[in-house]
Amino acid sequence: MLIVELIAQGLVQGSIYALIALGLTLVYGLLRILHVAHAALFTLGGYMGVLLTNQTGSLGLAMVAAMLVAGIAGVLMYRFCYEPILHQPPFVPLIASIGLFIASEEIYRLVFGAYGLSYADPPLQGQVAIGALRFKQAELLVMVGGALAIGVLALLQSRTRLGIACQATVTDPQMAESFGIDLKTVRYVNFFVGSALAGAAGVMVALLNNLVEPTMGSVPSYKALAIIVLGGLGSVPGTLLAALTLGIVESFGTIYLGKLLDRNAIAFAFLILVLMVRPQGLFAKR
Amino acid sequence: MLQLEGLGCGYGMFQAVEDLSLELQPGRITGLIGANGAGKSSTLMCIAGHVAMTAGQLRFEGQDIGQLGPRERVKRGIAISPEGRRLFKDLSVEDNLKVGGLIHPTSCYAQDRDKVLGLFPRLGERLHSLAGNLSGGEQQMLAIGRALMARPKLLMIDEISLGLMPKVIDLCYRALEQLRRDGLAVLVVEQNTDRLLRVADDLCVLESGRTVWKGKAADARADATLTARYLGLH
Amino acid sequence: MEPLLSARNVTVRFGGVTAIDDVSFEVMPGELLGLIGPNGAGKTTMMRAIVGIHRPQKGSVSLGERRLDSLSIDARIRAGLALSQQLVKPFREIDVRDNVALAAGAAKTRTPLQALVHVDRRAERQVALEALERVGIARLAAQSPRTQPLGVLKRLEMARALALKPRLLLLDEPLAGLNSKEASELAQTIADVNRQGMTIILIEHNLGEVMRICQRLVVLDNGRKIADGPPQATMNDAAVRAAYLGGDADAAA
Amino acid sequence: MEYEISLATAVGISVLFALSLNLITGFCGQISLGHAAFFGIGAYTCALLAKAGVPFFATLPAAMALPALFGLVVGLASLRVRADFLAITTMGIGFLFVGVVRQQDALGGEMGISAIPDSGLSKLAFMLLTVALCVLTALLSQYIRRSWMGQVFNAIAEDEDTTRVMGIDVPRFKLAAFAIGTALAGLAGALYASNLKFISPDSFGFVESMTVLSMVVIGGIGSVPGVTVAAIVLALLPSMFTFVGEYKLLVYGGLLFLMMRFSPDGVTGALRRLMARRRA
Amino acid sequence: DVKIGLNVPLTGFAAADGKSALEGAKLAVAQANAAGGIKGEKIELVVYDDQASPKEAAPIATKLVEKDKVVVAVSGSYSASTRAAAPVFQAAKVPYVVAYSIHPDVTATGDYMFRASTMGEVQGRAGAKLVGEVLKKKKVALVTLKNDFGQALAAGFKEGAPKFGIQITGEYEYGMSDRQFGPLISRLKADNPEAIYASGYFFTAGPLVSQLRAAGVTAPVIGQEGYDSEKFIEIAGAAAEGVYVTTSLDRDSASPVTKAYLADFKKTVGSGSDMVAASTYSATAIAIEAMKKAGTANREAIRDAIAGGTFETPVGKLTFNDLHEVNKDVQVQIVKDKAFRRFAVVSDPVFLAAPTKASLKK
Ligand SMILES: Nc1ncnc2c1ncn2[C@@H]1O[C@H](COP(=O)(O)OP(=O)(O)OP(=O)(O)O)[C@@H](O)[C@H]1O
Ligand SMILES: Nc1ncnc2c1ncn2[C@@H]1O[C@H](COP(=O)(O)OP(=O)(O)OP(=O)(O)O)[C@@H](O)[C@H]1O
Ligand SMILES: [Mg+2]
Ligand SMILES: [Mg+2]
Repeated sequence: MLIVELIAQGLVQGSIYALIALGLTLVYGLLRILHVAHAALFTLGGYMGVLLTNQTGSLGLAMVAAMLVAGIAGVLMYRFCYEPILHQPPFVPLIASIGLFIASEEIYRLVFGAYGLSYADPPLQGQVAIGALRFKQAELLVMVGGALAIGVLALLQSRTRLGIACQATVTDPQMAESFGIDLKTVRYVNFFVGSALAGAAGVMVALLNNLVEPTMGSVPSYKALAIIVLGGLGSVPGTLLAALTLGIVESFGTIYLGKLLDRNAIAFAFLILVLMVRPQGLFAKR
Repeated sequence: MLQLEGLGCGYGMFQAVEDLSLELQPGRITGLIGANGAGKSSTLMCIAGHVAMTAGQLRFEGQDIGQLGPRERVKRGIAISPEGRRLFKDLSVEDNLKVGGLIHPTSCYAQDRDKVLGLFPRLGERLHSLAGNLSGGEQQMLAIGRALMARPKLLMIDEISLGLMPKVIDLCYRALEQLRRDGLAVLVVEQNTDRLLRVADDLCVLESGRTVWKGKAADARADATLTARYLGLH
Repeated sequence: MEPLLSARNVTVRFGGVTAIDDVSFEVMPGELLGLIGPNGAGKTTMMRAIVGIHRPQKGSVSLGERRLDSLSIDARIRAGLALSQQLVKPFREIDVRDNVALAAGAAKTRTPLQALVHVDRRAERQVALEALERVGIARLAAQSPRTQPLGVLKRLEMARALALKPRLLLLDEPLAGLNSKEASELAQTIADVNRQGMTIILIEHNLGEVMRICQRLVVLDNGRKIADGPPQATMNDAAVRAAYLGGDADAAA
Repeated sequence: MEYEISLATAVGISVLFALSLNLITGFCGQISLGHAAFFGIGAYTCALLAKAGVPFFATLPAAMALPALFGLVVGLASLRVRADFLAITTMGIGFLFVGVVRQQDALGGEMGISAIPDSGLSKLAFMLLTVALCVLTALLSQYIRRSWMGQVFNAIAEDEDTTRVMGIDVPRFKLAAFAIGTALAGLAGALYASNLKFISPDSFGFVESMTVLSMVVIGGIGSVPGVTVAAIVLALLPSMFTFVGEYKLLVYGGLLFLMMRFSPDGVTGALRRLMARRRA
Repeated sequence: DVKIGLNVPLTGFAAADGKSALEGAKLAVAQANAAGGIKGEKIELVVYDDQASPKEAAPIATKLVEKDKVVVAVSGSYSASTRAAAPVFQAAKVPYVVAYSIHPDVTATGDYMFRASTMGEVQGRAGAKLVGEVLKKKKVALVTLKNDFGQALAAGFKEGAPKFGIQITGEYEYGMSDRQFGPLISRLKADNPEAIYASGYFFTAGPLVSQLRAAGVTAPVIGQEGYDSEKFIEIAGAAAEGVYVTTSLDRDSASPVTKAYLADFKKTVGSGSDMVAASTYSATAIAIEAMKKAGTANREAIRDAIAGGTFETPVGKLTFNDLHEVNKDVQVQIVKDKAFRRFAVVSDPVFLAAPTKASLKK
């Protein structure tokens, strides 16, 4: 029984990781940037979700708006922050991204206050019983939403010409252009979709915790990096599986290894262990 | 079809090609030769829109295309098989071909692909391998095949026979002759001048970015100084 | 006489593809061996298996008395192999001469400690200049490889291999990208190097030059060895002609 | 004057730490996002030994040897992973270090170690020692650069595969870079512990790793003077910016970003461009 | 001017508490200045942001001592940073009054250190007394925040538990950055405890309590001063009702000092005061009062004035023992109708005695 519950809890956590990591995978897959500031968009989504729900009373509306805002912010971030330094060695965008992330955490603190925000009347807090398991409605939303978003994306990526076009821009953007691929559009679309998903994850986490804080992005941002590596870099289904696996590993780890390692360390210990056995990641294509 | 007038191009301060005038016509194969560093690849990349044009004019089917980006150029019918092949290494052979045909409707794909595979059966056996894992020659075939997928009106091939075995070189040249019959304009860079002169209609010789000889390929062989100095023939 | 290099029953598979299938051959000291075959026959793979970039699933490779199979790439190079690759990869941050000098400094870069205590590199630069001279690009010694055209880079690659002073030199399509005049010059250089005592394996599609300078040919097709013998006789072999030569066979030969 | 001495000591420790990473990332091209872990191992070694009664100078060799040992292990592990995984793997090492130390009561756990015995040196002498070690490290770095080892590091940074084909034992050289770099990081950590007299796991986390990497990148990958200057500036930045009060991190983050955005090759690059313009 | 140094976390994860602390200190200084300062001299508060990080705190302390030359210093920060700053102040013989950091090392550093609140262990023992004696629950699950705050509380609770016949069914730890407690709660539920003693700050406790209730756990939750913020009630919402909190601020206090403080705070800052603000206010006020008594020239005299004085503060009447710890009652508040209300006062001069130099030696 405990085991089943732990697995269920792991899946909830894993779904959130998946939503966040997905955007990172898209960006990494496309531009090879370690986009730490992605987590800032996750936080932004959370704030938008809470503010708009409190204003309008409609979670659905807030969710759509949060995704839009995060998506647009992501595109702007790409356009003004990354595009000019794309041809630089990888740690240049990494440091820029970290600078951006630190600064944005502070901006949230200054704009929305240090104490964080909560839903005035948190929606989706009702209980649903599935067998002997009890879930919050919000938890179910997280799992279903995560699976759906990723399923659709995976299909898009592997089955459509746009997906192939995206991958072509990775190896040789110049040649991709020479075969009629519009680099700008491809990159904007990717940033928009990835960031919007992070925004959605932010709203959902806010639902689970009823709290958004300026620093809520820091833990997921680094863990999401671990996840995209586990998932084999750039593969959408790999990312989903890796995120869920990590969620479950953490769920058991906090209970059974908690005395040895803290939660972050468990995730990274798992990552390093996996890489030693499978240097190409858990679910890499090759 | 394509007119270059006083074309100049280069990298930053460095001028790779100067004052190049050339006319490429449908149904004709033009050869571009010259020693290492003469500026052949730069010319091709400039026509494709990747190297900055610093002087002159570029007209395709009567329209000035000098200001267009590479995307517009391929849509108008200019395709390139570049130096170094520059395949999409992490995509399969099939996906590379798909990208080649991206500007055309999906319905054209199967037909175009079969044409390419007919030309290079070896690629058919490797359809699902990653392009980066192909052998040198296979990569060259794929690069040419990918350019063909764009259904170009003007096809540019850099170092066409590089890394190919004699049998495949023959195949390639025979394919060029077929393309010529289909009315394409073809611009070929080739080190094996001897082989090139047997199919080319026109020839242009570059040295250090300047045109040193231009004319009918048939006349080139007759020109003794040319053969001795630039064509590297014995 | 003992062979310098012997490859025995080498098999290399990539997933489902068998790139080399049970191939054995030997190279005698002082020999210039041509390794030819259609595109995708497995020549490059064979070369890389000898150097250790690919690990054969089966078979073994020895250099003289020494079994190479358990050695890492760099250990094999230090044991006396040198490779000039099909795809050229110079170090772009240093000039042409220092690219070669780095290879010439093999004795000083054997271990980190040795590398740490040595600073002087005049001797290596001298060796580098000589190697560049040999392949005909000494005048470009101070240039950055970044902007050099392919033809120059091909020769740079070969100069680096020469500077290692190997017992066995492996050349993968060194003539590709050169015009006929340059190709024959470089082929002559290869022949000269060989005459001075260097053992060489040459992969090349330029059959004219191969026939001119090689003493023996090994032909691969589809991962298998289909012929092994003196150039003229091998080229007359029906199977080889069918696999390798197009309508142009006679012109090339 | 007193305050300036304390500041100079802190800055010196940062410079030493940054130079140690510069050896690994700047020279050998191996990106490390977990370098603070080695700084931490050095600090903990020094602190625990000092508490056990070992005199300060005797703790230093151990505080270098132990991180170097761990550095070798991490180096060995990192040899196995693909190049673009290395960043995340080393980042994981950083988290692992903090995560493990936190849970070990023997290492002071979450609470850290306080009341670390004094080095026995006066403030001024300690500062001079720190500065002297910085200068030595800078000289060593410059020497390595010029030696054959520096050549090989450059080659590895640019293209590992080709370096191997030239007969160079790439793994050993990488390990050497890790060992030297982590040993020096450990030395910096020991100075840190004995200067502050209090350490806790939080001081060796991801943020510290990133700060030191920023120093290297902003200084201009591989440039010893550049990295030194960047380390000095970035170490002073927080105290220079106390007047911005609660905007401190905003300014810091913003500067990191702007620096990378407008001068990606760091201070060295910016200077070079400035010189070029003046000459032109 | 007379300078008082203050280290607070204005940025980073603890920024929320830092902000409260700063407001408290500012209020104390403003009131003192309005009342004429110290013998006519104005008081200036020199504030630095320590991000609650020891790495930042030590240089800040050095700067306060060596550059700003403050007469006394106040910590409005967490234990980690306060512990790192303490040796610097001690070495420079600058009296350092610590508001709410609870680690024993602080006062153990030396004779210039003072703590204006109860140590973590003491509060933990008070928690045990509350659970065992007042609430009469015997099977308790321990949920501990893994930092010095949480661990000190847990240690105190475990120390006191046997005395009240409390059996600890299980101890669970979590990290400062955790907000998702699913696995922990699943496991805890299996123990079926009668009460849950859970340490944390409002930003961890809010999600923890709400997730506990959502998972169907109805056992009462006992928190500590870390919970003591209106924000806790906002985050946990309905789940906050009935949560007990051991703290130093009694919002229903009859003491005129406390009442006046609560009113003044509300007036100047706009929101209600929490424990952090009240403690930092108190610590600052103690420093000011000591300076009034001993003058500002002689730090030794100021130290003695603090050590020997009795101070009426919003968190109670404080005197310092030989270890410079205070003995005071522990307030128990309960959340009722979205507000903290007095529930009980735990007082036991022996059992809740602060450690002394003698007890520390043992
Ligand atoms: N990216 C670049 N930046 C600067 N200069 C370049 C660049 N690419 C090429 N060049 C220079 O431009 C000149 C022309 O080069 P190009 O590649 O066009 O020659 P090529 O005729 O194709 O030679 P090859 O036969 O060797 O391929 C050369 O001198 C080369 O050094
Ligand atoms: N890493 C790899 N993964 C999968 N397949 C590979 C890999 N490397 C080579 N191959 C396949 O093995 C076969 C032999 O390749 P190889 O490069 O050895 O051919 P080659 O004889 O050198 O041909 P060419 O003359 O065209 O250079 C090819 O079909 C190629 O696609
Ligand atoms: Mg070229
Ligand atoms: Mg090959």
